[in-house]
Amino acid sequence: MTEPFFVVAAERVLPALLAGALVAAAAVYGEGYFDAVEERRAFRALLRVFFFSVIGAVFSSSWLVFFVFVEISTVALFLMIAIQRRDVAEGYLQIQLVGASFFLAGIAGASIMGGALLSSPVPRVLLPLFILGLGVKAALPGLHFWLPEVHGTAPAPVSALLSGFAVKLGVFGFLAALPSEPHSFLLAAGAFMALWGAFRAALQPDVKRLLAYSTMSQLGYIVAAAAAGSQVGTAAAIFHTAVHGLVKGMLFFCAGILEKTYGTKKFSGLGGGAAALPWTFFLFVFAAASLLGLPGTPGFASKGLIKEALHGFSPISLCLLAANVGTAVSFFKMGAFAFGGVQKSPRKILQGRLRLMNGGMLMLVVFLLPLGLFPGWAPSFLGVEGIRFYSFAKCAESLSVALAGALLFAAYRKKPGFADALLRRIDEAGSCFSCVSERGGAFVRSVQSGFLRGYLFAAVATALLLMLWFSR
Amino acid sequence: MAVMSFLTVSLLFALGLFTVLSRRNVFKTVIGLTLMESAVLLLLISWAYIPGGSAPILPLQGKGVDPLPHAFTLTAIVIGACDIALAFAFIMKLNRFERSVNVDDFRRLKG
Amino acid sequence: MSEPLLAFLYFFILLTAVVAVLLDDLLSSFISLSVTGVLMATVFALFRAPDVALTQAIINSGLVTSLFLVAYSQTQRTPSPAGECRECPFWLRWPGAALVSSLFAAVLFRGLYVLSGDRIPGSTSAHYLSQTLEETGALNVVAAILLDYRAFDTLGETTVIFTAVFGISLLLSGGKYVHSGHGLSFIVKRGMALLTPFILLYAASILFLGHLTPGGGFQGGSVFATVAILICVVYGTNFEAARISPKSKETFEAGGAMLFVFIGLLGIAWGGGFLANLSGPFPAGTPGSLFSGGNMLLLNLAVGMKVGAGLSSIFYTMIKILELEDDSWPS
Amino acid sequence: MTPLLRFLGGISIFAGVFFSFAAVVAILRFPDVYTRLHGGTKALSGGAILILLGAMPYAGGVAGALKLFLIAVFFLVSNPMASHAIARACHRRALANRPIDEKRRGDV
Repeated sequence: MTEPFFVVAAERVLPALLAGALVAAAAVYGEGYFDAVEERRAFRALLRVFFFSVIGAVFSSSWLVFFVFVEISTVALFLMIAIQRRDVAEGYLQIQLVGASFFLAGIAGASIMGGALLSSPVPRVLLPLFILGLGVKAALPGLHFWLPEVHGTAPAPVSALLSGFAVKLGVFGFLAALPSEPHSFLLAAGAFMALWGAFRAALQPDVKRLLAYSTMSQLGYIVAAAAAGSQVGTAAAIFHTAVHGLVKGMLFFCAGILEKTYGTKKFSGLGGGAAALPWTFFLFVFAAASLLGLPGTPGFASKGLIKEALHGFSPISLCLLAANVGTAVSFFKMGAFAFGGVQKSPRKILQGRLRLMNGGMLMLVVFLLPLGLFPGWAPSFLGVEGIRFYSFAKCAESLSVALAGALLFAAYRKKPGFADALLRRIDEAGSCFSCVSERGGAFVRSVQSGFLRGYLFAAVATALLLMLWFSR
Repeated sequence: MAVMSFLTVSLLFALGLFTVLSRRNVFKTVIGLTLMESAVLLLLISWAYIPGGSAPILPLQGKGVDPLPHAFTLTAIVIGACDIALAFAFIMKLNRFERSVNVDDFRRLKG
Repeated sequence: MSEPLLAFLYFFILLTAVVAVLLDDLLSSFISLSVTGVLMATVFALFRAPDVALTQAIINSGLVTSLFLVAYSQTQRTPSPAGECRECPFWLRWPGAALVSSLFAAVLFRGLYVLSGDRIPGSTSAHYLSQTLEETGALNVVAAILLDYRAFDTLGETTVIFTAVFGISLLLSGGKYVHSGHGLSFIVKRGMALLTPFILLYAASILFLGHLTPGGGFQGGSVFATVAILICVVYGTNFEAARISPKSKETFEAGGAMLFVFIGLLGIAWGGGFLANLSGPFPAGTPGSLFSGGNMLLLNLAVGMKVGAGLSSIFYTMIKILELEDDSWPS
Repeated sequence: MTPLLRFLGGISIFAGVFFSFAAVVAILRFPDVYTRLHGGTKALSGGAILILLGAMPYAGGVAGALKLFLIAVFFLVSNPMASHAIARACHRRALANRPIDEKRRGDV
């Protein structure tokens, strides 16, 4: 009986809804964001391709179908990034293809050993391949160097989709691949990602890179929750994926608006946004609050669920708490530099376009509000009942974290010199992303000699050698 | 007898491959392709021959030769002719653009 | 089937092929290629494959060479230097290519050598040889396979021809056809007028007796195409266009395809399958007579119309490019 | 009766082969186009027709012989036409080497 390509299950509907919300908001936002008509038209078309591939990936039943649709979404994203920045897009594609090859190798192994269905966990010996392949997608530490570069330079709606959903596909792969007992390596990786991402975000000079690193840290939360291996853990991971997707989408939209009004992404060029863009500032405050997990916002509910899932692993949840402080610092920084401070000269963008962009952010808020006000709804949908979200201890804890973040930011503001020096050293060492893609591109170009006969020669020669090797 | 046919087939095919690989002129590539195709035809027909068999036209004198490869070869020849006709059309069009028949000059699609 | 004769033919096939490859002058290399084609046709005949020999002789050595001559005369070639380029990397010049192709030949021969056991005909061909008369009423087993057992493949094949014609006219369209060649001298024109009816008769005999004697739709159609080509060359394209206008060629081609599909649908209408022959509405007729073999005669006609019109319009499209004003063809 | 015919057939086939051989030598030895062309046609009209006529008694019965005879007649008619056309083309090319023709055709 040929098993069906697609299967609908509870834990897949929520991500699909998230994808739908993000794509709808991005569509509205994209209309206002792109200046040239062709860019807008290209973005519209590619958005639909992305949505098609994502829905296919989410509801896929076997690993191969999942792989195919994930790769289609990668290509769609590559083209979307290439609308404005071709070199970064090429780098992104090459890195993702490397990851995909590991992932495909894993799938091949899995299908040989049986268990190619997405529902059945992957045999243990293949887990490293899956982790490597999906890790590139989900930006695990060590494989994350492309994330800030790509998210930082991609157009705002595209990076919203990228960190809102595309990165999460890797997490879904983990959820399907991990056996249902805690996976120590991923737990550690998740915690490390959360801490590293949060504090690197705080040091970034550029709004989008800040958001990119904070995506990495939130991913750490999700990976840690997924690695918990319990039913609650999976539910927490998916719930936080949804919340983070929507919130990060809003934040990237807001970064796009700032970029359009002030013409630059750098904090040095930003300032006085509250006066110039009152609506955007209000939406930013809501998004930032939700990401910090202040009570009443969906972030609070999802982070609470994650703490619930990581009940047994106290060191991990402590790291996540510290990471939360780092996130608080970075968002206070973004708020203060971008929206507060001295008023820089904003360029007048057409009122209609601003309304469109704000409309995009507003749509996401509409999806976020029910998640925040009825925190129990999503976990119950995912099969986890009876979680007490609102207890005095939890509220106090989250508020104290926000307070600590504010104090830390105030201290950092007094002497910024120390942070900038630290930042520069880390940056050079960490991501020599561009040099990797340059060398890769140059090698590929040199191999393509353009001699049609050369390609034929290579093909025939390799086929012969393979045949001889196999038939010896 | 069969060994001789197989030897000719492999030599003919290798000759076609050699032409396509080494010659720069596009017409020579077409010649190479034709040689390769005729090598395949020869293989099919020589493989279909049964010693002592007669042509597959009823009433058979003695046992008939295997008619199935003949049908395939017939189709192959006709389709091969269509390919080559299309190849010539491409060559004429390419020549109109590139003013040369040197296969290494057609590099517009190079990455 | 004498061994030395076959060895002799094989030797000359390889010799002419090598000549075709190594000569730098294109015209003579293509002529030696057509000689290879003719020798191949004789080998096929010796291997008791008359149908294939006929097709090979007509199409591979006849039509392909004429198409080449048109393409060759149309392309302006800067005097291309020697066969292969100096500055190409090593493995693109002849030593590298020779190495790979000889390795390929060795591997291929080793593979084939394993096959050279005693040849037992498969059950399907035994079935074809024994059952053809009852099941299809045709004498020519190969034609029965092509037009009855595997008629659907033949339909596919005719679509291949259609796409080729379609592609070529698409590629070479455009440009205003101003003047046409005046054809050859008076003697050739009169001689051609004498010969054409006989060639047409020959083509018709191949076409209509396709299911009895070696021949069939493809061979008959291509002989018809050869007649059209000869008229094109001998009398000039305008004369040919006046006699067999491109419009009528299209209708012939489309008509052939439609007839084929219509016959297939008739089979369904009668309750048999698509392209059903004797189980459909077609009488078996007395074997050996013209109207035996159910719908094979009509199918042969359909295929003949299609192949004839198709190949001649391919030639017509290509040769018309020759007679354009110099740069009216949008490059 | 047939052995006599077969014997005569053998002789004519041998003559045909000799004609073909002569034609090959002609093509190699003759200096310019027209003489080589004349030699070449001998191969077909001389050699092929003689071989066909010689093969008639060996063909299957009268029907086969008739077919061979028809082919010989076809050669007899078409071959002179072809060589005439080639000769005329060479002649026109040699005299009328108008530039237009050269540009259109390009060099060979």
